[in-house]
Amino acid sequence: MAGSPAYAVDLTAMIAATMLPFVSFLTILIATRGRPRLSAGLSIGSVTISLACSIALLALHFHLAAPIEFSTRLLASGGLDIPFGFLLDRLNLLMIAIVSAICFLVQVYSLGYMAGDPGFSRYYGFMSLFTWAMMSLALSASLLQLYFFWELVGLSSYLLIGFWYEKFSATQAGKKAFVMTRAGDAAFFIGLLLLFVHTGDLSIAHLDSRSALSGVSPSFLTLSALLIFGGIVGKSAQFPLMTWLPDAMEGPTPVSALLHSATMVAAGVYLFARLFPFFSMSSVAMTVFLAIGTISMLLASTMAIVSRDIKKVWAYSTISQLGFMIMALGAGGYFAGVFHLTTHAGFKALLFLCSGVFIHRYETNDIYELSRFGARRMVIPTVSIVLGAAALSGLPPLSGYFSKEAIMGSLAAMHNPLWLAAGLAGVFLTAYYSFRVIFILLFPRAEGAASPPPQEAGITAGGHAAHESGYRAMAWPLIILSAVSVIFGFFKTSFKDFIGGGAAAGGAAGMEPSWLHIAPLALALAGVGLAWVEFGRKGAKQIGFVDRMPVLSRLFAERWYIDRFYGLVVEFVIDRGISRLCSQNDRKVIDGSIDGICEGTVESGWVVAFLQTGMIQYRLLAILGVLALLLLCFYF
Amino acid sequence: MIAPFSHVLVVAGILFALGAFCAVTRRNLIMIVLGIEIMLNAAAIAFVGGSLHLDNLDGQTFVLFILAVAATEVSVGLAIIVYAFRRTGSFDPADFNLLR
Amino acid sequence: MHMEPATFPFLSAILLSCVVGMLTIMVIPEERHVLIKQVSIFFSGVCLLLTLYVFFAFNRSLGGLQFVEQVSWIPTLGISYFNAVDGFSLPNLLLTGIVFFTGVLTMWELNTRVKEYFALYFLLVTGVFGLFMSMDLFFIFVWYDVSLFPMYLLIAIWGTTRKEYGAMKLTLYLLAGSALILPAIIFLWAKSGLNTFSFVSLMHPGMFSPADQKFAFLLLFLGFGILAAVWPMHTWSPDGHVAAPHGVSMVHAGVLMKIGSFGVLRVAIMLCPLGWIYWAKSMAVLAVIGIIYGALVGLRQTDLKYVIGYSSVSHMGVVGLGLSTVTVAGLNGAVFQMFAHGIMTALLFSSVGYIYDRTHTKLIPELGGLSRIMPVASAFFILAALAGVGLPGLANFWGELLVFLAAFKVYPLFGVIGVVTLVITALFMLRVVQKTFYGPANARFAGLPDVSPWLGTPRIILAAVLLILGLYPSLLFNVIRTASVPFMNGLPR
Amino acid sequence: MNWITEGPEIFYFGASLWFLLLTFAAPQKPVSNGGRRREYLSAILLASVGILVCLASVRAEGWLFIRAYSVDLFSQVFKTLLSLGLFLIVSLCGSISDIDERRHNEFYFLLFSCTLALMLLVSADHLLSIYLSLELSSYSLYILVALRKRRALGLEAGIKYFLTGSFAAAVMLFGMALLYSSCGTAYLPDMAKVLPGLISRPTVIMGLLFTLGGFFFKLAVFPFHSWAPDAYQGASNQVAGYIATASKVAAIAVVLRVLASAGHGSAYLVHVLVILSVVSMTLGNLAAIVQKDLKRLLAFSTTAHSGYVLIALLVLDPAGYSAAIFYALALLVMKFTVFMVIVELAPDGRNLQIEELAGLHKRSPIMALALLVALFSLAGIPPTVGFTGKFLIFTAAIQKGYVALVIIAMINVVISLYYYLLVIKAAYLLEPAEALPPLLVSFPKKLLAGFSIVGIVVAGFFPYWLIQIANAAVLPLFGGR
Repeated sequence: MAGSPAYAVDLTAMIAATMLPFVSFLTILIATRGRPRLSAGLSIGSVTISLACSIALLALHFHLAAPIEFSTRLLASGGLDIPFGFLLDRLNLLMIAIVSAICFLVQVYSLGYMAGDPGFSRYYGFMSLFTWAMMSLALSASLLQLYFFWELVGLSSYLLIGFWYEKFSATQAGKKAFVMTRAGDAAFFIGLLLLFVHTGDLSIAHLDSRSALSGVSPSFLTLSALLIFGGIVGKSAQFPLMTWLPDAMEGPTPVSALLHSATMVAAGVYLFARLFPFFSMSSVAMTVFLAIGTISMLLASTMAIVSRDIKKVWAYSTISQLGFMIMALGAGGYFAGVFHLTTHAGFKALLFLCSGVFIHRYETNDIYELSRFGARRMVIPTVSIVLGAAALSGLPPLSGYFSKEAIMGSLAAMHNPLWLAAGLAGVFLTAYYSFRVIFILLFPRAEGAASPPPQEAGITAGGHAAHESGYRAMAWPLIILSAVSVIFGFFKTSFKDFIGGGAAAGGAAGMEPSWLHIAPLALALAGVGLAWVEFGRKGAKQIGFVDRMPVLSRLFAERWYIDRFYGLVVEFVIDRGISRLCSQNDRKVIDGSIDGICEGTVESGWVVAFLQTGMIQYRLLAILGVLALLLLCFYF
Repeated sequence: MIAPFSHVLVVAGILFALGAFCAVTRRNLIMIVLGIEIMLNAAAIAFVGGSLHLDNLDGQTFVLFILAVAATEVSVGLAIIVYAFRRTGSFDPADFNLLR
Repeated sequence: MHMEPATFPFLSAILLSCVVGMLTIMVIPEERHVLIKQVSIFFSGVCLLLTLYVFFAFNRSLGGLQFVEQVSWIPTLGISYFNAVDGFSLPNLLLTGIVFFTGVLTMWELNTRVKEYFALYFLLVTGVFGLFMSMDLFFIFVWYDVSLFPMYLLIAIWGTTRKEYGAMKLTLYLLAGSALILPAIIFLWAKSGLNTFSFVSLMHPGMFSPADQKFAFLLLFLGFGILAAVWPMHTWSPDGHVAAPHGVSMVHAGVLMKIGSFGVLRVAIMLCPLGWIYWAKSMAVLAVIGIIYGALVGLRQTDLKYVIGYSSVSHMGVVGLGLSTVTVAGLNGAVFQMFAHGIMTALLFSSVGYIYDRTHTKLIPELGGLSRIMPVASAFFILAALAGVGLPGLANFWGELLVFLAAFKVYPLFGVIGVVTLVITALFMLRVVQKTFYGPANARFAGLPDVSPWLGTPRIILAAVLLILGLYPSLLFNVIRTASVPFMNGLPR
Repeated sequence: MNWITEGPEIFYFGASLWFLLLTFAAPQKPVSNGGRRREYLSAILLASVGILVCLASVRAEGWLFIRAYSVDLFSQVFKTLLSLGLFLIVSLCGSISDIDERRHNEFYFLLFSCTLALMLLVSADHLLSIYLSLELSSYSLYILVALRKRRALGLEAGIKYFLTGSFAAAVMLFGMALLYSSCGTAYLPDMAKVLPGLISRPTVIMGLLFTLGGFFFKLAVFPFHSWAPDAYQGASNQVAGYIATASKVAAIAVVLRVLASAGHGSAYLVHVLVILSVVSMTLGNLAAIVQKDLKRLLAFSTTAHSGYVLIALLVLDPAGYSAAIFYALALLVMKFTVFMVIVELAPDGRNLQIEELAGLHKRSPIMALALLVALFSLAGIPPTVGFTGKFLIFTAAIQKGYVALVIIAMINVVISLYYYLLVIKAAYLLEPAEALPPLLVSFPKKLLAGFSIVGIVVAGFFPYWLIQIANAAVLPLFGGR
């Protein structure tokens, strides 16, 4: 198929979109570390080309009928044939567009945010690494290739979270993120190998065709689906591997916006969507996924209610929204899940970037402090953050409203009304916690008088100027993303056509009862209202209802003690338990016995040597004795 | 009457054992040498007996040489032992324990 | 088996350049350090170039034995000087060339007893090269021992922590291994009745009875297994790593441990395939214990080199698991993993060496914040640690992938355990990285120079190899396959 | 009769006579340095000519004394080795300060006559000639040991050596009497014909065992080894070197000859040899671990090496015997090299403690290297002659099915490596308490050391020529005539 010119164009575009960031990554790390401006230029240049290629591909193949696959054999070793290539269908056309667009915006934004950081070049190097890995992940033709880049995405996440490596908490968070996602990935890897061993082919197109797996036993299918889902749980920070994501907020804010909200964590959901036909072959697995999505969504929402750290609120909200997506997909709502993925990428990136502006300016993450410092005076971010929060809460006419509605639609199609109830509760909580933040930010309740913008004196003139120019670089992405959040929802229908045509399995959608249009909206409004009562209105004490219940608030603040539990497991079971046991065994038993044998040999040497020092006649006796013994042997 | 060869061997064996006993038990260097001489003589008896038994002269030749060698042995041995006695004043084998 | 005679004795030329290098070093006066080092670099460079030539000139479509050189040595016992490379030995040969060269470069700053060091180092490597290219059991044993005994002096004289203990332990352990190998080799020779030690003549299915194969395989596996740090015969390896000077640690972990696994493959498996099949399950159990045990013990170590040492135990367990699967994929993965692990540990030790030479400590609690002080030097270590974690894009991933894949087919449970251990490996590797390189810069080490391009050369080479193979593994797999596929096809079932 | 056949014996007889005459002519007062030098030069000249004579007669064949004495390739090869051993040891006697100056002529006389006796021994084909030459060599050695200037050590060693030796000789003699009377002959070739039929008789077994005991004494095999540590420690360094090299070579030869004639067909004898071999090497190696005195350590290692040699002998076939011959050569070279280093390091003739080796690598790199190579060779590490010798022994043993025995031997090799490494550690690792001056090694000694190193390595790596000689030398024992 490589002959026709159209394919050649596609291939070139895809290679350019994926490989250029890699080239820039290598160049930055090897050659241009000492020149921050050049590095940033390289990185942004490459991501611009990626974006252009992605959009070109999207435009070219907007009415793509059948997936296009390019593959070459990367590795063939007896009995094992690992193809490597590109798969192009509507889903990943969409994905690469989202990824490259947000990468582009965030990298531009970072010009301002990261200005003056000593690791500026390194930052852009890692950003390029991420872009490469994420774009390649989206375009992967086989599950193994996807895993390959899946891990690399994890690597860039590790490096970027721990970017400020002199901060202990940052490095700790990076390590935690890597290890926890790795735990999920181990399951993914096992599932992948299992699948390979039984089917002999990991090509995504192959796995998604029902005919290919018809001969495989259902229980096996369920098992491998569950294992692969383990990877999704890790990457998308679902229950029970959810706690790394809030910690990951230790990284620079643009990183949180890019990796830990819009794209990388969405890779899990993307994988779900990618293998949707495969997963949907096992109804048991789908139910499990649905349950996990629901649990994560609710738990994370409760955590978000009590957090004072603005980034952490958005982080919890990310988990919760990802939970929504998983729920949607688990309920068979392919379109709803992917649609929410898209809209969420936009408004969540927006939220983070806005918060980043505040944090960059006031150097604190605490909502109350930000509010007291007068964050609301920065107009563009404030407007944008309100828009973003509204989109997150699912208020019309913003994009979030449409995608939430779609999700509720697919949940409603389930037999068990419990899922829908949980979803609706989630909608309420989402609206509540997002507007809690907004109202706190908008209506400062200073203990004293309105405090002046702080630290004005502390910032030198040059630094201030840098902030100002940086502010402009940071503002544009906000405006673009806000616009997207506002407009995108109206393209629901065409989006549905685009996506729905792309996937073979549409899932259940359609017969939605009319009250479904109203219920989510009503609940979202109720959430906003409660937030208004507690935080917004004049005289409100800005104490949430949960805060009045110490037990509950403690439980939520401690993240339901999940983290504590893992800490204990790692410390007591692994570190002080098995690992210590093994070390002791190594030193005492194995080394001990070897050393013991050696010492015994030397000791016996002393004995033997001592026997040689006696009187001469003992030796004569020994000669006689041994001869006599040997002769005796003869008679036996 | 002619003693059977096995009796000769038994006598030689007993003599050998006596010599060995002497060499092993007596705490005097000279007596050890004497014990060894007795062992040599036991061998000589066995040789003579064998020679007669087989009607072969090799055994007799052996005895002649054993006598000569035994004489050499005594001279070399006594030379060393006496020299040692002059230095240490002792014939007790237990006193020679420098080497360890 | 196809045999392609050599037009020019390249393999002997490799050995000869080592020996000539050693002799040249021995005649240079001790005081002329720089000259000695330059000569060492020259001769090791020649070796590297020759191995590279052999590697790329190896005909991948033909396979079999190539560059064959054979000279009768002791005809009465059927011993011949028989050198050749096949798909199994070629990667190891290249590995030796690379580690040898980079090991010489790493020791550029040595200034005590330089002459003796490099002379012994060359002798050591001569043995390693010889072992990988030899096709005669007698010579395999000779080279095996030649590559071991310089270790004692190298560690005991130039080493660091508990060096005499480590050196003695290592030497005795490994010689104990050879105590099992030599009888087994002679046993095979005697049982064949052909009066030949030639590997090619002995490697015929049905040459040895099943009972003989089981017996000989056990001896050979235990003997070579000691060198491959098979659990529970592994404790010499961390102690030895820690005690050895950096260049020697590189060769030791990078190449010497491969001799063990290579010996298991070449001698034990290829000559006693029935024994292999019989013992495979036990091998797998030991290997899996090694994988998880190494990682768990590594978790508690506070000495950088101990950490690497125990991670090596774990990684060599992966090799062992691959060898025990009795599949093509397993063999391929194991040989690939040998190569990848060799390069990776060489890189780790080389980096630790640089750091130790500056800070004079390799205790993790005393270090910290090195990334701020020497970012490039740290980056190399971190890269290697990531390779050790099995990150895609770096060479180790492919080896582990194939091994676990093969293990899943044969021993699903062991495969699961192996994969789960990757998480623990990640935990302890990243912990080390965090504690050593991250955090606020340590005032004690402020002002220490970062690695200069010249001193960084060995690490650049090693890192580049890791990366190239991580992205283009076929470079190696194409070679390994030429040996593994025919071998497995010829296996009696 | 062709004179060349007995050339070596006649030559060495003449040489010892020459020194005997010199003892009468020697002045009674202490001689000047020149006098000592002259004796040394004449000794080394005679010893080197002796090698040539042996080489010239290497192809000779013949009999003497109504076949009690046979000259064949086997004996001639061993004679060449013995002459080589003597030459090497004499070359170490340049500054022999541990023997009274007035006794130098006697010293050389005894050395040459002992060599003569050993040469007779390797050719002896009759129990009587074996006995006589054995005793002759033993008496020379007793006196050589006792001749040391450090009298307390020398005399004690002499007494112990003498008593154990005479005791063993008496045992051997009794055994010979039993053998003779059972077989009806004292010719080894004739005994070889009768013995297989009689081998299960108690008297024959007893006789064989006792007879071998005498040879095992020479070889320092358990339980006849107990003199070795004391004799090595008590004798002067050169004499200890002589016992360790030339005397061992001859002992291997005579055991070989006797076993080749007598050993076939007795499983019991093989078992005894297996037991003795295992116990010898284990015991020797264990005891050597804890020694502080280098010579005493070497004595115990000698016992261990005798254990290895016994493995070669007990397979009772040509491959084993030729391996034993090869190993004899290997032992000669290796042990000599170590003693050369000892002599160089202790010019005043004292006993060398292991820790005194400290700093050797700095004081004299070539001597340190020679010691290193020799010890690794003793430990059996390739590519040295010691390894090749062990390899030949093990191939012979495994071909006969003694796999377990070989594994035990290999484990012993590992144990032995431990104490060799301790010595190497002392030479290469330890630094002396106070700085010692560099060792002044004369050029000939350097040359000798160089030759030893090259010899050990080359003979180990290119052994084929030597193996062929060893194979050829074995042939006469198996009806080569």
